[in-house]
Amino acid sequence: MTTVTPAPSPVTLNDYKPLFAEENTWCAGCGDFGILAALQQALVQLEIAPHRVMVVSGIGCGSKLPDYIRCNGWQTLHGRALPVAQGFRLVQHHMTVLAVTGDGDGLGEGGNHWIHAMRRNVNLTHLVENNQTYGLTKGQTSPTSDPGYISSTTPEGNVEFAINPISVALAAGATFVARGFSGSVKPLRDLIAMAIQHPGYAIVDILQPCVTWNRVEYTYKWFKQRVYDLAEEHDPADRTEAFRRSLEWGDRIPLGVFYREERDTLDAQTTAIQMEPERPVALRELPVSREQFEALKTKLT
Amino acid sequence: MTTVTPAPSPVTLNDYKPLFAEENTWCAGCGDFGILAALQQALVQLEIAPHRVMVVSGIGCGSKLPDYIRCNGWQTLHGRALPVAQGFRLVQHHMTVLAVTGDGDGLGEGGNHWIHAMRRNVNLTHLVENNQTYGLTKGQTSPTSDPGYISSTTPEGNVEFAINPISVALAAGATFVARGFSGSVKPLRDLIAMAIQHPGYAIVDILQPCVTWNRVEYTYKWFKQRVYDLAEEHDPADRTEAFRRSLEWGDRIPLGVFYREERDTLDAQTTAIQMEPERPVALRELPVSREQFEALKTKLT
Amino acid sequence: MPEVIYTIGGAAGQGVESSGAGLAKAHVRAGYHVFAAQDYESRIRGGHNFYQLRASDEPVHAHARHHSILIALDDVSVPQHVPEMRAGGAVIYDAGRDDVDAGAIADAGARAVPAPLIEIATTVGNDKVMANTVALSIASALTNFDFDAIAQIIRENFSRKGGAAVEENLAVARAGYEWGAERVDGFSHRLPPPPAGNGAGPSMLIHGNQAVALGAIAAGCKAVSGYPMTPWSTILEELTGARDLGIVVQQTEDEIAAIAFALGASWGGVRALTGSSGGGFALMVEHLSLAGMNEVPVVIVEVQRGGPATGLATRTEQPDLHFALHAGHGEFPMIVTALKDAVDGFYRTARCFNLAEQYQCPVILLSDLFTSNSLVSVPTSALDLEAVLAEIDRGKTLTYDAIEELAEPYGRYVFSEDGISPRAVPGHPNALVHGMSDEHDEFGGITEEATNRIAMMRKRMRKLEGAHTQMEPPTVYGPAEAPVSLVGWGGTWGVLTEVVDRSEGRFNLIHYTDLQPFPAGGVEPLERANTLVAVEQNFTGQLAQHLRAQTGVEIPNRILKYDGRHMTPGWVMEQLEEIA
Amino acid sequence: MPEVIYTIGGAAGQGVESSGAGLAKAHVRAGYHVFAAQDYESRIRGGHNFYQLRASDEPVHAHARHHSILIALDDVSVPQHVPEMRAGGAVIYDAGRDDVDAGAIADAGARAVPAPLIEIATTVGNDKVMANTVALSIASALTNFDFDAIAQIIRENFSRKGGAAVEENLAVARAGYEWGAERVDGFSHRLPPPPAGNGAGPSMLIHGNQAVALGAIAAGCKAVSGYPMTPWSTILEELTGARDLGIVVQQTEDEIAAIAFALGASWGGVRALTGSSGGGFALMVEHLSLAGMNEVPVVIVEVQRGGPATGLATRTEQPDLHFALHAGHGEFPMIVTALKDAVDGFYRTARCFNLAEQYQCPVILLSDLFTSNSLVSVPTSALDLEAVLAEIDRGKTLTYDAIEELAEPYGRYVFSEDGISPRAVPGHPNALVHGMSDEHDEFGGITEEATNRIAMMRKRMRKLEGAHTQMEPPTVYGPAEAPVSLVGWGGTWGVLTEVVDRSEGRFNLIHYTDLQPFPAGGVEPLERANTLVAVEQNFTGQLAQHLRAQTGVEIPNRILKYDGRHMTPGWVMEQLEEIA
Ligand SMILES: Cc1ncc(C[n+]2csc(CCOP(=O)(O)OP(=O)(O)O)c2C)c(N)n1
Ligand SMILES: Cc1ncc(C[n+]2csc(CCOP(=O)(O)OP(=O)(O)O)c2C)c(N)n1
Ligand code: SF4
Ligand code: SF4
Ligand SMILES: [Mg+2]
Ligand SMILES: [Mg+2]
Repeated sequence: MTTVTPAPSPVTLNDYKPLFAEENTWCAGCGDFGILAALQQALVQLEIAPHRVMVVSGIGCGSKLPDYIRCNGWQTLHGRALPVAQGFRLVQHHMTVLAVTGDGDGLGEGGNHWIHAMRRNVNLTHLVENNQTYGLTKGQTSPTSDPGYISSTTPEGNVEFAINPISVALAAGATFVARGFSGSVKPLRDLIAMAIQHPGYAIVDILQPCVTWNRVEYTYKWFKQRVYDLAEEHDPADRTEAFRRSLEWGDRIPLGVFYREERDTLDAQTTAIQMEPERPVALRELPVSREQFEALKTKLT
Repeated sequence: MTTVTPAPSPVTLNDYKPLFAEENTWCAGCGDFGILAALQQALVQLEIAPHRVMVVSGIGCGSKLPDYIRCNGWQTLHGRALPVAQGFRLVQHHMTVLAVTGDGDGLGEGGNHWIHAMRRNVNLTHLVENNQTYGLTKGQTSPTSDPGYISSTTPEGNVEFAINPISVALAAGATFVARGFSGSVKPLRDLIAMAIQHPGYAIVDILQPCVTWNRVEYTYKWFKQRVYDLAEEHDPADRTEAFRRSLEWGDRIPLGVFYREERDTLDAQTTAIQMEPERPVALRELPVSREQFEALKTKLT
Repeated sequence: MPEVIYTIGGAAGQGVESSGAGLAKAHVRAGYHVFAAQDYESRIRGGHNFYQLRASDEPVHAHARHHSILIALDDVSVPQHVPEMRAGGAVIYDAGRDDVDAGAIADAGARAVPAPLIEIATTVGNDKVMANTVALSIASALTNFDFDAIAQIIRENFSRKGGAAVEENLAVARAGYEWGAERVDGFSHRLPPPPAGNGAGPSMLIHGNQAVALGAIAAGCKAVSGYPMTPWSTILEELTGARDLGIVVQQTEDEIAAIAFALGASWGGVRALTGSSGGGFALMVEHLSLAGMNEVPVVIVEVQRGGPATGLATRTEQPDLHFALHAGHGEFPMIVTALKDAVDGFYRTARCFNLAEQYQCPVILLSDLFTSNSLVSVPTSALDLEAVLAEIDRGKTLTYDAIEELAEPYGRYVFSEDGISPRAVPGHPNALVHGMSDEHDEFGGITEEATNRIAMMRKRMRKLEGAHTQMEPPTVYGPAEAPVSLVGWGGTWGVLTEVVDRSEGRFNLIHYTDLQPFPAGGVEPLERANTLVAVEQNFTGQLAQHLRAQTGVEIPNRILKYDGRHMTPGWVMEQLEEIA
Repeated sequence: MPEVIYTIGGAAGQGVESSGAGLAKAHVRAGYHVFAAQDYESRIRGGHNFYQLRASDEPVHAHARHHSILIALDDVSVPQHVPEMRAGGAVIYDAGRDDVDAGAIADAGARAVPAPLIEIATTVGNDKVMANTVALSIASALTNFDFDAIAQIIRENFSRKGGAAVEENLAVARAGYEWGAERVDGFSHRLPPPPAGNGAGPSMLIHGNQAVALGAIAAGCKAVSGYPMTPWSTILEELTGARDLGIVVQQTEDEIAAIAFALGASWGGVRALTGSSGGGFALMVEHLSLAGMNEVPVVIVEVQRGGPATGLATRTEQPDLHFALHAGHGEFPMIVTALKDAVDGFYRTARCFNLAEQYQCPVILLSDLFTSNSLVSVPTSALDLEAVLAEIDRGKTLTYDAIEELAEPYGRYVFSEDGISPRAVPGHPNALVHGMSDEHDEFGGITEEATNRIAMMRKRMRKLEGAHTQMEPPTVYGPAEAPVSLVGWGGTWGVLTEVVDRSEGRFNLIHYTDLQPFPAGGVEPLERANTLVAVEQNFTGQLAQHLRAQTGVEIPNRILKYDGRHMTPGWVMEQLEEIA
């Protein structure tokens, strides 16, 4: 019953092009295009077929991504991609699961799910399309907007301290913590590929220019002048050092893997999954056996 | 109109004893008693009169605290003490505002409010009654329960990584971060007093034995054998060092102030408050002036 | 109905619940019908709790505010419960206490039984914690309950502490029983012999939440997510105990995550359940709308308690009917049903999973605190796995075998006559499962186009027409021509049927379980009735309002209880006297 | 009613909205009555948006699906809107385009006006972004609109870019106007002269959300908290712009925090407002129950949009009536009211604050996307601050002066005949303000005691009796004896009154605004009516259902629109022909 027709092999970029060509609604030049391309390329590079992939998103410009990639996908509610993705993963633990969220979406509205997903270490990849603004609702200040950001809700400039997704991820127990830039697709592709391969919760905070609402700073040019690659200077096994690096922002902005650790995933510790690890829960028979059920009742006699 | 009868002076502990003696419903020996005592003593030590104090709590054993102290107080909803307290503070910025939450309450259900309150730096004191369990609902695993904790929802032991309130607070931008122990009331009193005096969001994570549900570890004895005072070994101006210290847990558990920083509070940056800082918004006249209103309409002509 | 009502009163932490549970189990084992209800406060220690146990030779389905025997472990029990004593009942308390007003007991027409509880516990045994055991044994002797049944439970409960503990407890119990047996003279509340027919098979003692959990297990539920909240928590805890049956159980950070996890799991292809009580359910309502839009089956159990806000956290009420019926923004199909009692809860839960998958929509199961934690004895055969399995219907769920056969490109939301589109389990190359929570086309892609929007709204809402045909009309219990018809819903079934039984033909009951879509046949019993009286455990008479909206029938009389205490048959009868 | 309808169609980012707004403002300045509606998609760039402007010498309150002049900036405009052209209308587009089917325009009975938009923009000016200005000027010439009014707006809009920019734009506009003026021959859609009486005072162009914001400001609201969500966001943004009036405005991390902030601020003593659209409102409902329990005044604006889930994020609907009426777990008093249009929204918002403080409970104000963002011209005098100030009533709010006089120990929840207890502003030694969200006694302390519970439930719910007397009965518009009565609510007021106006006595309108508690006098107009037809912007006819529940009257006919497009008078007339 669970034989699956093998995927077309080798997997090509074309396999990830939407079948029913939805018109793409992103603004020309939007950083989301780079993220989409990097994700598609990473999946091809890892030779994962589209039907083995599930992309769950929230609501926002970036969260329209599932409409632009051909694989299983669900755009859910603003802020809720992570818990939906986790629920899915637990019953389909053979699939590659991605949660794709905006900064407002994933770290604002969905902030609680985020900190708890990290400590829970569910095996999925979390891509944060971090454009430091609420793009789809017209550029209001987001939790990652830097102080001074001017918008309709902060006409004199934002006064709140910005969330630093890297520092918080390190504190909350994420086991793979990286930052990419949508303007450099290849390194981003490689980071996403590493994140997918990481056993456990992996976050890639992706700096993403919003060409419509964020025109002063955080442009492609602004970022290109500042980003540098951590790889050579930093040992991703050291959590405290990673924290120190995470505080770097401004003239120099580090990209790459800040931290990586192997810790048991939630899959690995979930009884139901481990009873029959070779068959995802969703593909098992529905009913319990008569004996099992009678035993439960007997406990109550 | 806003003359306020002066408070009875000097302020004594008796002023903080509930007027309509509610019966205390905490279990005998509960760590919440120590927290209540430390808070009352801190307020007396700072000579703050009860009517100048507002205590907002969530729901849980510890969140019944407002019923046991004589001052302004509101027990709200599970997880929601922080946003209620912030809203209150902004219109009553002369009052001493405390948010009192459980670990499940403040860091589980209310986790999103927590991370955003920290970056917003509203001037209030957050006491976390951290008993590492859901006391009031009968001892289920909480976000701060260590791996291995056995409860009705984790009969084979908790498998999730515990939230470390200190690390997360450091990452999210809290400006005063401390840990106390309800079994040592005097040092706790002093920490709470410092937190109240700190201009900005101040968190005191309070290790609190739950004598009913947490009987194996995290008892008074267990803690007493492990806790030590940070003060002499640590410079609270160094965020990265504070992060390193926050990771210490097990044989040695640091108490005291991990981190302290002065940053503009939200009050200080809120236009409405700063227009007339000597008079809280709640005590100002209700209506706008005719001129102000006509000006708004003229913008639309 | 000859019955004995035992009530044990004491502070939280004094062992009220465990004593009561032991006594109840002993009576079930001995072949009696049992109903046991708990009354407790929102605190972990102290306060006043009580446990009430009715034992009879006929089925019992409600609790009562009367006591044949009161075991008073704290100082609140006597003043609070003595006025409720049945004539000739007995009040057992430790002889060493000086706070008990024996005169008041006599005035209430009951017998004061100061007993050497601590003395026996500390002399025959050597720990005063056994005082409860002494009291139970004395009570058993008074009611003529068989000592062997008590002994059997003691053996079971203490076996893991070793033989010495068993023997010590047995000795204490025996001493208590003997002390009591010497004092039965003139005591009239004696148990009849256990009913003979009840020996057909073993019986169990089960509460509503356990029944719901068993129903979910029987129906093949494979994913459960939730956050603790009284009185829902024990469903989560019972199912946690069943993880070794292959059920993924996840405690989440909050209720929003709880329902989101369930929807994710359902999208993954399994039957998923979540739940809470009112306040936690309130946090889930945005996701009901998501489940409606993206046609994701899910079962949500809402175990009601006293509101609003934190309200009466450990007390019962039915205040969330309207909220549940209309929960969620926008318009989408949703099914709402309420359970009557534990046995009904078992089958109804299983049915909820079928409905959820058949109509690919959220299904809300309403329960209430009283039903969730009161225990009733039922034969184990009453919860029949085979009956559930025979009914399992996953609707248009496409497992891989079916997907293998797909000829056309798969679209998750293809239009169909009944509004239901085949739902593929993801992971197969022939069917990529794609859906967006914006309005979407047949393939799940976003579109704002008006014609598609209209067609999609109609498609989704059309599912209610199918569901409508499966909804159960109200049950009419009692004589069809009764001059007065009570109208109730959900967990008041036990009480109200007992009222009808006692009424000698004066009342019948029109009882609703399926509430949305409103069942065909939902109005006729109302129209046929003489005088209608709505009886609800809330302030505003929500069922009555719902019936008016659905049927136009107005119910002029209301008996409403909203003090957090469950209604008793006696109380309802009294209220009815005033009306009818 | 001689009127001209301009429609500008183009992609997001092509300046459709700013062009339309300029043209609308110019017409208002010139003394016309204007109504302008926007239609846009849930995306930031691209797609097809349009802006429609009706200008007339009589008041206009609705949009239409007809166009006197269509300015087609993108390739969707012609195929989509040409079939809707009024006879003899004109379609203006750039002469350089080859995708426009002039034949189709002629077939629709309209005139194709290929115009040198880009040519003039780049030769007279030197930037093709001015093509829109050219098009607007040509349109103005065709309709005989005064060039000076256009020129004035151009001066204002470009003054901050410097004199050269102003001159360049003026030159371009003048060239366009002249080009158009040469082609007016035989064009019949000409503006009448502006109405004389309309010069009594300046008029403004205002949308529903601005009116709500102004109402809140006038009422003395001092705390606003919210999270962005279409179509609520502009209320938050308008109020952000008013922080220098002493209003604390806070963007929060989510909608749960938004309402919690508002409740905290209200507890602090100020008038507080929050709001959202359906999905965000769904996250607030647990706090409605808290506000109900602890008797905290708060105003929640729910600006409805197309659901369910993310639904039609930028399109209109009225799908949340039932949800709002029954939102929150447990039972508590709550007031629900819906605004009719911008002017009504101004006064109604202010009234919400009075009701919230008088009854110390949550008040929900329902609006909808269409009303929230369509612009209407009104004299500035129509929004009268003095009238609002004269009505301000803080109920039993105790400021420090009153607290100073308190003789007895203060209890926040003392029992009273009307159910309302004096509410002290905290900070004064004579009144510590203490409340618990568990059931509590008169001093706010937790108690589970049954008698107190019953009294507290009655006290809280009794407030609805007072509120009930203040609720407005439905407005009956049009001839009392009309053979057909339309039944509507909220933001469809403008459209439906226009239908009545056009119907020559065949229809009247029974229009509801106050929905809960249900107003006295709510049933009589229904009973007096001949044929009833509910007209709603949703799928299930929620008002009709609500009326049946409240009054027993069933409305047999329904005109329902749920495609996200607002109904137009013409469409409603068409539907009515089929029924009546
Ligand atoms: C519960 C809820 N609140 C608010 C919204 C409105 N909303 C839609 S997108 C969005 C912000 C998106 O910002 P972000 O997540 O950063 O994504 P971006 O558009 O920048 O990619 C908001 C607030 C919503 N859909 N649901
Ligand atoms: C929305 C909501 N969810 C769940 C609950 C149930 N609840 C009450 S107290 C509590 C846990 C309390 O744990 P914690 O916050 O750690 O406080 P403690 O009792 O340990 O002091 C829970 C889950 C609730 N009241 N409201
Ligand atoms: S608004 Fe910004 S984030 Fe959204 S699509 Fe445009 S550029 Fe991208
Ligand atoms: S259960 Fe634990 S936390 Fe709650 S009162 Fe008892 S000891 Fe304290
Ligand atoms: Mg963003
Ligand atoms: Mg706790």
